[in-house]
Amino acid sequence: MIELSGIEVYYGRVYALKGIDLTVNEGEIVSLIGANGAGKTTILNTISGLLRPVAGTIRFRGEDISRTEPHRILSLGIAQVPEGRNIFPDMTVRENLLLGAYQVRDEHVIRKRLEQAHALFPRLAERRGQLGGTLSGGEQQMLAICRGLMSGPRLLLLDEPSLGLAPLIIKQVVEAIRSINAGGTTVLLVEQNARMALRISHRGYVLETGKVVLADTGARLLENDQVRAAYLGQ
Amino acid sequence: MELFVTQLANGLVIGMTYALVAIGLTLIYGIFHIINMTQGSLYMLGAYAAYVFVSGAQGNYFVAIVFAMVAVGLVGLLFERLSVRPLLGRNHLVFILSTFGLAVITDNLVMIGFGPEPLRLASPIARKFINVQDVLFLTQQKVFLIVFGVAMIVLLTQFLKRTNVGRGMRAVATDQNTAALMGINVKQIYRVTFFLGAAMSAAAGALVGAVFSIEPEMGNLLIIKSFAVVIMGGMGSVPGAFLGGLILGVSESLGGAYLTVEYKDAFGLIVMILVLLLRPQGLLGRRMGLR
Amino acid sequence: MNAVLRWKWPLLAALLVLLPHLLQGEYPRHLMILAMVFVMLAQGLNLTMGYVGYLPFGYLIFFAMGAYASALLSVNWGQSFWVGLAGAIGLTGVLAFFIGIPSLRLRGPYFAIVTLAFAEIGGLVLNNWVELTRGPMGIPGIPSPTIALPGMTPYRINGSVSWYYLMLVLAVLVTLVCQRLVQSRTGDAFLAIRENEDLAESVGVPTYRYKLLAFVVSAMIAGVAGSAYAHYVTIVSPDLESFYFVITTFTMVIIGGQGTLSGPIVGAVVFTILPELLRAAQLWRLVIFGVLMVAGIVFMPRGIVGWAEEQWQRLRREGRP
Amino acid sequence: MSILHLRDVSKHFGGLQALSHFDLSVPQGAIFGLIGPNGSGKTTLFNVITGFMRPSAGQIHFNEAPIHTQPAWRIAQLGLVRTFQKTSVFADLSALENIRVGCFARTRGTPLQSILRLPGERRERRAADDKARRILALLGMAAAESIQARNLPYGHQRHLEIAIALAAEPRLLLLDEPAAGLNAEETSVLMQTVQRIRDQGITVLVVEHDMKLVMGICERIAVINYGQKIAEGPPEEVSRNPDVINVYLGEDLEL
Repeated sequence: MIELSGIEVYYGRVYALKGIDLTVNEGEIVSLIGANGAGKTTILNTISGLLRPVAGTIRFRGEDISRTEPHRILSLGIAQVPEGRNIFPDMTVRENLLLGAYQVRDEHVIRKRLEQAHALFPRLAERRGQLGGTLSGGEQQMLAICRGLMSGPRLLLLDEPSLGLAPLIIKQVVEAIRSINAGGTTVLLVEQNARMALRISHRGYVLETGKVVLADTGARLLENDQVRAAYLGQ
Repeated sequence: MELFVTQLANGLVIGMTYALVAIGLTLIYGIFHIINMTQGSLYMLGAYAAYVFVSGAQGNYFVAIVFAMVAVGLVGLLFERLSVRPLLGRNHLVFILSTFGLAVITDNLVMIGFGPEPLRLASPIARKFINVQDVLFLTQQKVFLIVFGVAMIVLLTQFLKRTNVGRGMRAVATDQNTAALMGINVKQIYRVTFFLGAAMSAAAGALVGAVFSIEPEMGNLLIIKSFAVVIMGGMGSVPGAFLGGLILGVSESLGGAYLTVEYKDAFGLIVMILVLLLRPQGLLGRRMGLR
Repeated sequence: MNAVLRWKWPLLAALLVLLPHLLQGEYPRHLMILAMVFVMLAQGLNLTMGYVGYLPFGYLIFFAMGAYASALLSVNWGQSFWVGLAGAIGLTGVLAFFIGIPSLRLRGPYFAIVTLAFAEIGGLVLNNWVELTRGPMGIPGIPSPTIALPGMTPYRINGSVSWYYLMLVLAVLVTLVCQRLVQSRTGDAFLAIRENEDLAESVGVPTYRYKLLAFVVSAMIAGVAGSAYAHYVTIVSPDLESFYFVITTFTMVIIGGQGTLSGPIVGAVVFTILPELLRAAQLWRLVIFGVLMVAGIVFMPRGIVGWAEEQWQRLRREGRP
Repeated sequence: MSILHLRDVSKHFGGLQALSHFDLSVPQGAIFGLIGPNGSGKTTLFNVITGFMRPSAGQIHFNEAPIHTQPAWRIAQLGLVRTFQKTSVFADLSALENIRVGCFARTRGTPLQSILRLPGERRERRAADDKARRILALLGMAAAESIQARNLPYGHQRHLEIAIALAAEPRLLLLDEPAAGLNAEETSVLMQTVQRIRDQGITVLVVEHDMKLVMGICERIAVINYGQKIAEGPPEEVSRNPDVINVYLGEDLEL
């Protein structure tokens, strides 16, 4: 579905990604794991068009999107749920969701997706008039995921959905990811919580300072010593 | 009593002018985090655009207001292209200087084109009076100005609240990257913002131009006063700018009548200085999205 | 080429001394005098804007205040030019100190706007404190300076040649003060603040004090310029703070080259003379200044001097493979 | 003996508790590591120690003297100097000028002396130039003397940052993620540099998320999460601590 080949990204003079090759197939959950600063978020932001690669190509369903602007990438069917949620704090839950559907013109579609969001996390329906900034961390994460789904993406990029959440909430989020995936949306997941991520992923990539150092199925990576090393430097 | 009521009404007229210009300033600050020093010139241009439409083209005054808003809105787009877009990513100070340069150019071009002497913008309701209980005699123009101003502000807040593009503006004001991830075309939002900001100021100019006279320097003090209004009302807040504008207008008018005519122009400046100095952290630390 | 470089200072000094004799006629000399006033103004502005990186938008109020202080001291209280000059320096310094203490806690555009607000208030005072300033009419009849050294007949500065030399001396002194400040430990602190205030603070630079210092010195220099200008034109009015002076001074520094010592000089000389060459376009003068200012900011962010340095270095690189 | 001592330090922003009841003792002459995931409060801790933020509660002593009420520049002059997470150099100044600014804390010339060009002032300035050149040479960057910092290669910029701090003659050097953006080779050069700095008698406190660097050079490590210290000890011990493993690998949930 999406294929990155030889992607290189710099922040000013600092290289952030040095030749990334990875693919995500239709219907998969794929996770990117690695320590802080390994380049996971950078990969997502490059796919979304917030960052321009200096070399390499990104193909989405056959089309080269490595030089495409963010709002066009969204309209092609890639949505990102950013790290730290980035809920718009001064807007209501409903307004946040509507922003997710910014490019959708059809009122019926918007209404249907709002209902789907409320079905996925009933909590959001209760809070629809509340300001985003007043939600708890878990609720914000739920909102961010639903906001990402409002555009009806084929590929959903999730950046650290478990960050700072209590175990109980993480379970809910994980359930949601699984059900989103079961509904036909492909998921590319970035996580610090490697154990959680690998447990629910079909495949995973381990990153270290801007490079892929390991790629395997989720289950096999879970057992791998190198994974521990990547995190703990042992 | 009569004096008080009259001054109060005049204060509201002036205050509405400040509010409209300040809203333009606040919108642009909210999105770009820059201070647009051309705001006073856009206001002046609004008055002259209406004047050209009415006196030059023999047009209707009320249509002239709309004409001024659209024409000056387009000038705003030009300004964005010339003095903001090429500098995005540079130090914030350069924007003050570049927009200041544009303001000087604009003011002096108008001076060359129309001469320095005051002109009269003719409105059919400028000399019709409304008599309220024999205490207050107001021209219909002033009443119209207030009503129109309130209508503009209500429209704008509803636009920001209810429409897709309005929500998009608020989103870009809070967080450009996340807004882009929502599929919002950020550059388009830039243009919409500058257009609206310019149109708001132009409306103020076209309205107040028919109350007083119009001259090329009419926007000079206005820019810093509306900045004071924005600071008082809170950066990025449209209702705040509205309220701040009215408060400043009324206090100038009443203060001018009862305290000192000479220094009434200093009120807003002093309040602004005090606000900035007494709680700079509170002000600067606050999120500056559009509200 | 190298010979020219080695002799550039003596050559320049000779040129400056001989200039009023090379230029015949009152008008060219008047322009040179004006240029010297602008050199001072631009150097002062450059100190805060170019070296410390803070934009004192209301800077010209110190020029006006210096002029008024000097004018009042000599016209109302019969003091000499030198007392007036000292008074101008003192007043602008004190004013800047008290404006700077609160304003310099603000960063970026807020500082610029607050100084502008102070300047507007100052302008209102000049216009409205009629008993003291005579309001918009201004104060005419400011006497010429006299130089009286012990054992010498007092010499009255009169006529364009002697005025030129007085302004030249003042401009050179101002430039020297600026040069010594910026090429010292103090200047290191200034530049550090401009480049990265947090980093400066983290290696022990008391940034607030140095910002205040720069702001006060800037203001005092504007005060010197104001005082000398007042005595030269013999009348002061609130116009000293007008758009004309503001846009001219800022354009000079921006186009000349911020954060360099020669930039303000180049800017001041060029932009005093240039408008005269465009005299037919008298009306268009401010428009042209505006265009130059915007174009300078967009296309030549480092000014003429910065641009010239780049070209020079490129030439040298290309000359040495 | 500890050179830096934090007792019960807390910092909150509005309702958010960024640091709570933090205790820390950095022994003189050590290379001390501070690690923790994103948003755990490392940078807040750095800011509080170096005077860029006031602690909401608690005390900080440097060399036995309380510093939690001092402004940042004074703390730097006392000998506690930091670097920043994002590359922080004076971009438009040359490498030499950058380091000369670092000398500010150890020179005394006043503005008035500058204007009068007193001989002492000039001597001091020449000495600062010499010192800056020595430091550049030490870091193998002598050739970069007159190059603007913004035009230096990234690895050199990060070195320059440390050089600026060294010029201020710190007794305790705080490094905030010095290896961010460096490749493996540059990181190992950096590790050697840090060790050389310590060998000159300067205590080093380093915040990093690159565990390899921390494990490789630190004698002692403290782990912070949610503004609290969750572990402290020698590297081997810390990396076996189950709490630390959970923080870094994620809690093992039944899914």
